[in-house]
Amino acid sequence: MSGNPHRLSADWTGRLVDRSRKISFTFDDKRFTAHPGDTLASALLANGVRLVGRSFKYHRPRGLVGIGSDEPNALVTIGVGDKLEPNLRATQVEVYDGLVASSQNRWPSLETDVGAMNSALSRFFPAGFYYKTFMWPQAFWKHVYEPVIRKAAGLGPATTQADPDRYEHAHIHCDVLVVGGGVAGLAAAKAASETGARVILAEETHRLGGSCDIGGGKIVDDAPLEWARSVADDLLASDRVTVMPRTTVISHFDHNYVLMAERVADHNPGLIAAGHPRQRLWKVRANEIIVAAGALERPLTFSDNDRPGIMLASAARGYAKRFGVSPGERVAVFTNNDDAYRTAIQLFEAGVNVPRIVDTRPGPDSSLIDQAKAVGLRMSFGSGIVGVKTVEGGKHIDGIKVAPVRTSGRLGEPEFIPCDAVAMSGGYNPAVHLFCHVGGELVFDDALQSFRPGSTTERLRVVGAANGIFNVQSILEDGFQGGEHAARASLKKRPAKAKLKAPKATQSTEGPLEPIWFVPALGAKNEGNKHFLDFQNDVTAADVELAAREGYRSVEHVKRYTTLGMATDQGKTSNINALGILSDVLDTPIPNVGTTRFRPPYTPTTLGALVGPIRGKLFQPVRRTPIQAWHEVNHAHFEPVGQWRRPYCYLRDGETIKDAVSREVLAVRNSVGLLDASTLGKIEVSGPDAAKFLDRMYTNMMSTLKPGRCRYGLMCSDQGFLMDDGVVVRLSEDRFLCHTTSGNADHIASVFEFWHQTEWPNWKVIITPVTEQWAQIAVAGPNARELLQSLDSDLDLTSDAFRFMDFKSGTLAGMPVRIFRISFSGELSYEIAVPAGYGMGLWDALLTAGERHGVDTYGTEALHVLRAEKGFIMIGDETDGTVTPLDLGLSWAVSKKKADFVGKRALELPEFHRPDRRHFVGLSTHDGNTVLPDGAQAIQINAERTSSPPLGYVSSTYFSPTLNRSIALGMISGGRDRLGQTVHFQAGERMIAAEIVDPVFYDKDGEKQNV
Amino acid sequence: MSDASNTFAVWRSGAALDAMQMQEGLSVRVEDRGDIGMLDLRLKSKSDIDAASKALGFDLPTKARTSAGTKGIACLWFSVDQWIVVLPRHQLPSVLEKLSPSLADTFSSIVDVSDMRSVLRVSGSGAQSVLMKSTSVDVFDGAFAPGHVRRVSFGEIAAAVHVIDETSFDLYVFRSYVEYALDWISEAAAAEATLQPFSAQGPVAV
Amino acid sequence: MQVAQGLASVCTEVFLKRFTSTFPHRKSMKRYSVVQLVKNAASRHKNWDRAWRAAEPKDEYDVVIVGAGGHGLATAYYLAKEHKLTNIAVVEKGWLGGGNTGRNTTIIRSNYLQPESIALYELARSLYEGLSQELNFNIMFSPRGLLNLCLTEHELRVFRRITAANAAEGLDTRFLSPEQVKEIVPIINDSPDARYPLLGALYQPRGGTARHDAVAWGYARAADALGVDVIQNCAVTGIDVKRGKVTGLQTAKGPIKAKKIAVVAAGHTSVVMDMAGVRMPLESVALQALVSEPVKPMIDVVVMAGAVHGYISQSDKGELVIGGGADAANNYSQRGSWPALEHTLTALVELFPPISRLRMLRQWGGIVDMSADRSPIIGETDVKGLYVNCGWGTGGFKAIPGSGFIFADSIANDRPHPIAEPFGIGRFAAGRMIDESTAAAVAH
Amino acid sequence: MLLITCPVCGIEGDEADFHAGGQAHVLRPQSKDPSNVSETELSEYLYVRDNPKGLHRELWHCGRGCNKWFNAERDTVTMEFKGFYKIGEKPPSEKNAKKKGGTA
Ligand SMILES: Cc1cc2nc3c(=O)[nH]c(=O)nc-3n(C[C@H](O)[C@H](O)[C@H](O)COP(=O)(O)OP(=O)(O)OC[C@H]3O[C@@H](n4cnc5c(N)ncnc54)[C@H](O)[C@@H]3O)c2cc1C
Ligand SMILES: NC(=O)c1ccc[n+]([C@@H]2O[C@H](COP(=O)([O-])OP(=O)(O)OC[C@H]3O[C@@H](n4cnc5c(N)ncnc54)[C@H](O)[C@@H]3O)[C@@H](O)[C@H]2O)c1
Ligand SMILES: Cc1cc2nc3c(=O)[nH]c(=O)nc-3n(C[C@H](O)[C@H](O)[C@H](O)COP(=O)(O)O)c2cc1C
Ligand SMILES: [Zn+2]
Repeated sequence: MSGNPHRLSADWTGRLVDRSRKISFTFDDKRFTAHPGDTLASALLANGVRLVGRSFKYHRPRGLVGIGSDEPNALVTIGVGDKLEPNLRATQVEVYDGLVASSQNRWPSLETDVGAMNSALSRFFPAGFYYKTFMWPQAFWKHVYEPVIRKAAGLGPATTQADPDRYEHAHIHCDVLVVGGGVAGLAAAKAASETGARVILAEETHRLGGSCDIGGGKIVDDAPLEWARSVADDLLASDRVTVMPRTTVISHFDHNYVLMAERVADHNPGLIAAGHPRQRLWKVRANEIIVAAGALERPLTFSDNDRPGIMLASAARGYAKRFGVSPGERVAVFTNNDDAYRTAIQLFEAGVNVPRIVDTRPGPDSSLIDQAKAVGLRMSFGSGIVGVKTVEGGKHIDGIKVAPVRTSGRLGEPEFIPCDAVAMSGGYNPAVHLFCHVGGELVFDDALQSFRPGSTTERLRVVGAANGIFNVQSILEDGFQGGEHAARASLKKRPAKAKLKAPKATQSTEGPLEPIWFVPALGAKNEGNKHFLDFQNDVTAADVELAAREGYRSVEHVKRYTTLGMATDQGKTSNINALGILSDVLDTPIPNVGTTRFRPPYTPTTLGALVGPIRGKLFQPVRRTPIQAWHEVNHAHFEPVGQWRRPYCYLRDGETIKDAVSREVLAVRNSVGLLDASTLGKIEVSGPDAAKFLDRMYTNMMSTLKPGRCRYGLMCSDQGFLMDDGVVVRLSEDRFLCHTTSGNADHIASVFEFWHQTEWPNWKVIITPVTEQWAQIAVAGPNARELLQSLDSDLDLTSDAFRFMDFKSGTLAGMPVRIFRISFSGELSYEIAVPAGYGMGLWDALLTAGERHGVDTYGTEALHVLRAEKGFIMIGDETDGTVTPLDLGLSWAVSKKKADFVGKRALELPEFHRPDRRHFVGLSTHDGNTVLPDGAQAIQINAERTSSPPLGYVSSTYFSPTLNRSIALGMISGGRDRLGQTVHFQAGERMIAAEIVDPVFYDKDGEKQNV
Repeated sequence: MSDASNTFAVWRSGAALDAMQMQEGLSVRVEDRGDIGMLDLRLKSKSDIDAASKALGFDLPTKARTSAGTKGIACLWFSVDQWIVVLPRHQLPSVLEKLSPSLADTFSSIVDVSDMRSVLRVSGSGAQSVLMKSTSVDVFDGAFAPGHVRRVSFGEIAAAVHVIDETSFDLYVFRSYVEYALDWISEAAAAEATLQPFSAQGPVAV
Repeated sequence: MQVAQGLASVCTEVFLKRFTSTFPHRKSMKRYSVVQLVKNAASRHKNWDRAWRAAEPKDEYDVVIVGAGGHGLATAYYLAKEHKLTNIAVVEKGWLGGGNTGRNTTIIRSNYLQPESIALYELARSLYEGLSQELNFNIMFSPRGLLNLCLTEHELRVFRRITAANAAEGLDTRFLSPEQVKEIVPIINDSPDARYPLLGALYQPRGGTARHDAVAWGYARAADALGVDVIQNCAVTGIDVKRGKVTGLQTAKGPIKAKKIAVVAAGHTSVVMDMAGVRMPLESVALQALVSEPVKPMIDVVVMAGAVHGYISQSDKGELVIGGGADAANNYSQRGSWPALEHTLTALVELFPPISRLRMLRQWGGIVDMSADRSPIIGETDVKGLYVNCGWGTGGFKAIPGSGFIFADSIANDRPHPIAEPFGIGRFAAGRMIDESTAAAVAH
Repeated sequence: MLLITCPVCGIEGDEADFHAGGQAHVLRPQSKDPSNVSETELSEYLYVRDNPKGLHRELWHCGRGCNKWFNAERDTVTMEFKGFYKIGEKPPSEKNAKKKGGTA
């Protein structure tokens, strides 16, 4: 046979493919031809490729089972290099010219797979076998067993390159979201929009109509597809409706928040080149949701039911009708229900040989069966497939053995029926997944032998086959009613009697199905270990039985012990069959056995789409100060601080980071330096009760602060731990400006609001965060005053007029400024705030004016060194959420006069006054050239190294360029009482001795900052 | 204004924005509204609201998420006790001169926050689409009409949206985030990917 | 529609009849071994013992443990094994191991900061090393190494402090350079232009993972073999207290008398303790997680990135196992939710760009019990005979063997085990918090 | 993603636009009488929480709206909000209980 051996004759062109055009694709490096409209599955089938993959555990050869997103077997890898994408279902991949596909989970090739040995050894790998072995010797798990298992597991390969494609997020709201574009969904969308609602109709595939093209029957007087077409046209033309094809509703979350994944360009890479994203994640908030997701057909559980060529009956006729492809030349049908007769009839009409319909029911009777009889199809009732004959190591089937199954459970005489494919049907399961994501309760439907939706607290209803209704007339009515009711509920219209009428439909009536969870097989095959339930994960009936027998009796235990339903299809087709078996094993009805939990997403969803645009430069914003551009041009080496990126230091030619930091420190100590302090948090607190309020917020007394003065303040949590520090400025009688650390700016503002609104709501306080209004520049160093004095100003900067801790506002270099004479470096220092728009101007002006002093700019690391030399604490270094102001020797800043402040009561706990608490101290290494490592642990003098907790640790450590020796700060148990003692620190192999000293290393009397 | 206003201008229309305006293939145009002044107004009583309205010459919007204004001065509702007055920067002193005395000795607050935020005017056929990709608001809600003000999460940042007309809105972002906002918009405004839900659509296979 | 009553049940019976020895009541547990496996293969797996009995409650026990999660089962096991108590029950409202133990991302490490934590978690980690052999159940402890990525200067200092604190306790944790990190995880984004350039990592070579379900099952099976009754589908609905002392409990399967009661109910601890009138410093909230589809090996170690809130490892089956943050508000819903996961995924795709083209397979939540200082609470309460072990929050899987060991010791000996002592519930009133959240205090 | 309505400004939005503040109506004993707070009272206030499985009264902050804190009643199992109310107001369930009592 040449070309496409399984394409049907010209009358059956396949309604979705364009046979007049050809495109080509490769599968495992072999080139094939397809037609536009083909899926990879239909194209492979058309080309006679039956073997498309290997199973997870036993590497059994596998072919197509389904036709949609429930496909368990046909997983392929699409693309190469940075576009490589594993584990796609061939049934969903739309073929485009040049598509590159490969099979997975095989080595060296799909045809000859070494892993297939596992299949021969499958008896040694029952459910849970790995829990029982691989334990000896102890070290072997990590070094021998696990690496082998890991390599063997894992389906397809992942790319190692970054994803070149773009993804989007979009938000949308609607009155009614309809999930699924089958007859039920179309009816619901039509009714909802005609009732006046804004409607979204999302459909997973690229087309509307769902399975109505293979469901038979008539709507009004036409094929259901014609009705679907006309409704679709109306919906598409309406400006109240948005129809989204190739869009899977993946997740339903609380309060009708829904995620939908739209595959925008997967079917046509040209769209990406044209500027479209590859996929788009829709975030929907729907007032009402209608799930019309249809039903999923389940396989029958017979021995060797996983062989290539054995597929679901609805899929078999779907391939014929939609793609003009036959699953085989001789296709037997195996069923426990009437729907599969449609497959037999339609295949027969398409010219395919249907040698037998094997029906487990002893004497079924319905019009469909009559139709089948009428066209001359042969049936075996009360029979099952009791054996499958394969060739080429199980890659193709050659025929089936069919035998009557007697009421005793015994088999009658088997008959061999040659065939190369089997279409099987075990009935349908309503697609209840989305209904269950937010706690929807299921009920068991005896007629369907499946679960269907019960009650939910969400505004969500289920219609059509998803609701367990399979007859077209009833589906239409269910859809219309659901749509109208949902629309009325959303629009808050009165739930009057439904006005809209569903059109009349007819469909052959079906007889009842027979629940059959295990089809006996010939001889030894009855062990159940070839009766596959979960195809992808190779879980068999025997595994389920074994699990239950070993005590894993909860359905959730069975799932986890056997891995049933845990594969990429999440057991869409197989779970109910397993429940049936479990129910029999435990002798408990299925509803009591229950089902495992349904979880989002409905189908696996690309992480790229979930992340959307939030990557690369859009991943977590970088905040920029008004002076940021200057830092960038001037070789700042940055460090992330909160969302800011602050200069750590500025690198000059040939300098190391260390050099640069020391240069910057010395510039401040010897002349003058500039720091961009714009990131500091700034909060204005005003109102008649502002002072009273800040007395509560800070441990210090703020109400005694005079207007025009600054005070260093501490803030604790009510647990007593130090949370933040900063300078508070009293701008005027009833207006304060609170500075916070950069990383805490937003947090402290909201903490203020929280206390104000929830604890003291009647106090007259107004809190205005103004961080971004101001650029702030620290001018620090002995020449700071001179530098400022060289600029035009209306302010008297002389030391008597502008004292340490004074605040003044005025103009400087023609700019409106607020100047705070505060110091975090211990030098003469001013912090100058200007409206942010002037930030760069002021920076420039200061740089220019400072030229004659050799002004330098300094970054956060120099800032750290400078403050450490002065023994100032740094929030986050000296604090870690367990440290109190008392520990830090800051009790002078903890008011004893105030009756209450946040943290006061807790600070009175005896625990915080224990003499062995860790105190903030200086650490002076005996050898001044040795810098203590960050975080080094202090060990008791003379003591043997024991496991007893260390005395404390190094919290900050630097080489001080000013003092030309190392300095360190640390938290040492009872430290303040140990001044002068020596402690030791482990640094790698070395022990470093250091003396416990006062934390202030430089200018102990504070003369420098007071000049 | 002082000589430094130049510097101000230089920074405001930073390089990022120039690049943005030049970028081809976007469904929107983005302009920095430039030299505008902003006042953060906190009023706690009806009488103060009336006094402020009188001083400004129009009624402050008291309905949530609306705006009001006259002759270049707009007032955006931000909270039950907070408004942002937006005006040309050069008018700021004169407006303050009127406003401040009218609220003297009341429990209220006026803070000049002119430099705190950047205001971007986003306009063009893709404006609505940009909002859909950037915020969780219902842009098809009838309330989301010209004059509407809404604080939002815009991409990964906090912002406020002031709807100007069907195809444009002003975006208020803290100034440290403006580059991020521009980068975000240029990603969201890819012209080919403009979203137009709830309008007549092309064919979909059946 | 009526159901055709045909061959259904008969057919399965045929299948079931093949297995002659259904549900044997076992006297002594058969050890799992390769030999057993081969033997059983020969007999078509008809003779495997039950892993545990389907126990029903007796009238009275010396100790009743509430909650058959890892911690509860381990406690029972060590009570039986180390303290020779045999009249013990573990009562479980659902199926054993169905709580957080059965839904966690399985990270095991002991590189904590505070010495009290290090002692506890390292005891647990070291017990994990030999646990498969101890329990005769392969719990697949995989000390594949664990990286805490360092992405900010602040973290750099904190991690150095942890390295030193760990060294002081004799733990092997190291600080790695970005180059060393890249070598261990080649797909990591080490671009200097990254939003958070990689500064290195804290590395614990013997940190890793274990199979979550197997830990619960292994302890259950071993405890059962020592005579412990593991009673499933038996929710506790009341705790009887007389004169300040426990006397028994009310359950879905009737009243049970008990000399001591140990509540190990994770997210439900507040609810159960409330039955005895004890109020807890706990909040329950769903912690989110997800797995990707399985792929061939791409990440060989466990990676955590606190600064951007993401952590990831790859299971032996091939899924990427990804932990997200917790929901914003208290709940008992176990539902999957979105905001926390989106946040985590953006971080992980930024750190490991190639995972962008993989797909999320499933997401879920587990109700974790967050204590006020985020450290566990272990010990007796003000009600005599009422013990509690909870507050493990987002990180108690790694502690199971250690926690069970010291908790059993504390219960059996009526005094806190030295490692448990600092974790007593009294620490809150006293202000003696054990706080590991230094990284939360980022500031300048 | 919970859907929340702020009782202060009336905005309805995603949970992500709000900030959860934990249990509402927790009494801070210091605010009443700072000089007389026992260690037990202190730790009850600071650490102990109702943490109910069922109806929970909790604080939320309208972060992308009016910047005000407010209260809500929510079922922690089904996640349904039963009502939103301003700081200082009575929980709706209490009000309803009263109403019922009154009419009976
Ligand atoms: C998503 C997620 C990821 C995590 N990741 C990690 C990780 O990587 N590393 C780590 O170390 N930890 C992790 N943890 C935390 C860890 O899972 C838990 O701390 C640990 O499993 C707690 O064990 P447990 O035995 O205390 O609780 P559980 O395993 O939850 O067991 C408690 C049991 O009590 C039962 N119970 C409750 N109420 C009653 C009642 N009234 N009557 C009877 N029984 C009752 C429950 O049904 C449950 O089975 C994670 C948790 C989650 C949810
Ligand atoms: N036993 C039977 O006779 C039987 C059984 C099942 C179905 N049917 C036939 O099936 C049809 C049922 O109509 P229906 O409309 O209820 O179902 P349908 O199967 O026709 O349509 C469901 C649609 O929902 C889509 N869908 C499913 N999950 C989705 C998701 N998460 N997101 C987006 N889209 C999703 C599917 O792609 C499909 O197009 C009828 O034509 C009926 O005749 C018959
Ligand atoms: C480490 C780990 C790996 C998992 N791997 C899978 C998997 O491969 N397939 C799957 O369907 N679920 C997997 N899950 C998720 C479980 O199916 C389940 O969702 C989770 O344990 C929570 O239980 P629940 O969903 O029944 O509430 C995994 C869970 C964990 C903790
Ligand atoms: Zn509000």
